[in-house]
Amino acid sequence: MKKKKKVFIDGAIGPDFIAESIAKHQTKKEIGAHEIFLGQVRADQKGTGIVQAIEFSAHEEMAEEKLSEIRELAFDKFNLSCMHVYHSINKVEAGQICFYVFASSAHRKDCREAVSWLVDTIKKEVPIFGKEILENGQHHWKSNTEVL
Amino acid sequence: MKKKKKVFIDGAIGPDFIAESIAKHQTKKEIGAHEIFLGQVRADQKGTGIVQAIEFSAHEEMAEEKLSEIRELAFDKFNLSCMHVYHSINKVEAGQICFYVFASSAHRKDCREAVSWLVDTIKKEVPIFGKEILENGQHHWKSNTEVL
Amino acid sequence: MNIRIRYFGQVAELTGTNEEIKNLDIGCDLNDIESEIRSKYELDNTYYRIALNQNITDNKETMLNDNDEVAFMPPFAGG
Amino acid sequence: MNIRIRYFGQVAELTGTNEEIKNLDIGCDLNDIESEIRSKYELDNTYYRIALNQNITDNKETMLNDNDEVAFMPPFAGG
Repeated sequence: MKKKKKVFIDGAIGPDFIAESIAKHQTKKEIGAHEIFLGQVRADQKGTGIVQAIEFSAHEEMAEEKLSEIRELAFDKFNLSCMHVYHSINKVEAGQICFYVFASSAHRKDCREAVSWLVDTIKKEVPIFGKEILENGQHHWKSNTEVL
Repeated sequence: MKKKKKVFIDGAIGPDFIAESIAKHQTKKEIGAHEIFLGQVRADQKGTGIVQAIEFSAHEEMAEEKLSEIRELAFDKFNLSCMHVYHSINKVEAGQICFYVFASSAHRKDCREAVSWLVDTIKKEVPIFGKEILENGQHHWKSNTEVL
Repeated sequence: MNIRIRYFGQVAELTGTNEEIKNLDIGCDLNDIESEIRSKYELDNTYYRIALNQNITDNKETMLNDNDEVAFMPPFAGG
Repeated sequence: MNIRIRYFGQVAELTGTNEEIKNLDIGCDLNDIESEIRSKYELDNTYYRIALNQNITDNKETMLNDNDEVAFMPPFAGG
């Protein structure tokens, strides 16, 4: 039975939340390197309007199961001390953070490669959906197949 | 005349400082991705003792000049919105953060590659020195030529 | 047998619902249910993949069992 | 001419000082000053590189000028 960790955060991921999770690792004195990726909602032009927010939804049970598999694979592939993944659900305004990947290791190579692999794999394999709300009241469905 | 940015921070780099610098980027709505590297002082075994802290020193003028060149090169090589580099000077305890590299871009590839290149280049080319203070009162001089 | 059908993202927008329960005859496969849903909600021009019990599958000949979950999922957009 | 000599990290520990000013004859090069410092502080088994006016150089035949800065720097350890 795999342990499921909390993944989804209601709304934007705040800088304070990130600071707290960094601070928690200061007791782990075998760690020499942390690598962090943050995804931020871009105010892109989409058709006739500009993105004002993204409303995220997900197949939550499947996403958590998939993330738990991805997490296990990452611990197998890379020599990591810690790994954390958070994604927003519901509305996140442009300029706010919706995706947070954090890995820690003794040396920088492991956490660097892990974060890069985690971000790419999660974008490709985890069932999260995004409705881009435009300023003109219209919307557009975000798709990771458009830009990789 | 190149603009020199503040690089050196007296003592450890606090999680709150990192949170503040993340928060400052939430007005930049063309940013879609932030990549962050944090170097943390490891309580390594060195000879007969365990590292308790590192006392950093630097040729500060040369380091700032070098970092300003590295920063310009990074803006040429990668398509970045922002880039920030901070390094501790003086004493940093094991478990605390001594090195902070932050890059932001529209898409993840640019900031990811930039941070990777920045961290490697700064470790190799910037005149910063580290005296590892061991718990037994002895010390050891850190060298980036030992582990790359 | 009862099959739980779930819709996500743009597909849910087109179906107007997040889920429904269908009562099907034993012996039905994924093809049967997909054809019914495609024509009911006019999904012919919509890109989606199907997950059977939370696993993406392209094998539409898979036989369905009572209480299976069939999810219609548009392109992923996490991150 | 006056040359400012600076020591860093482990080299400063061995010399017991961070910097000193040397008065040298015109025509001296980096070799001259390095030899003097190496023997004065017994640096033969110490790894360092030299920066002349904040640029690392391996060309020890470079002639020195008044007010030049010569820095003895052990391996970098940032990060």
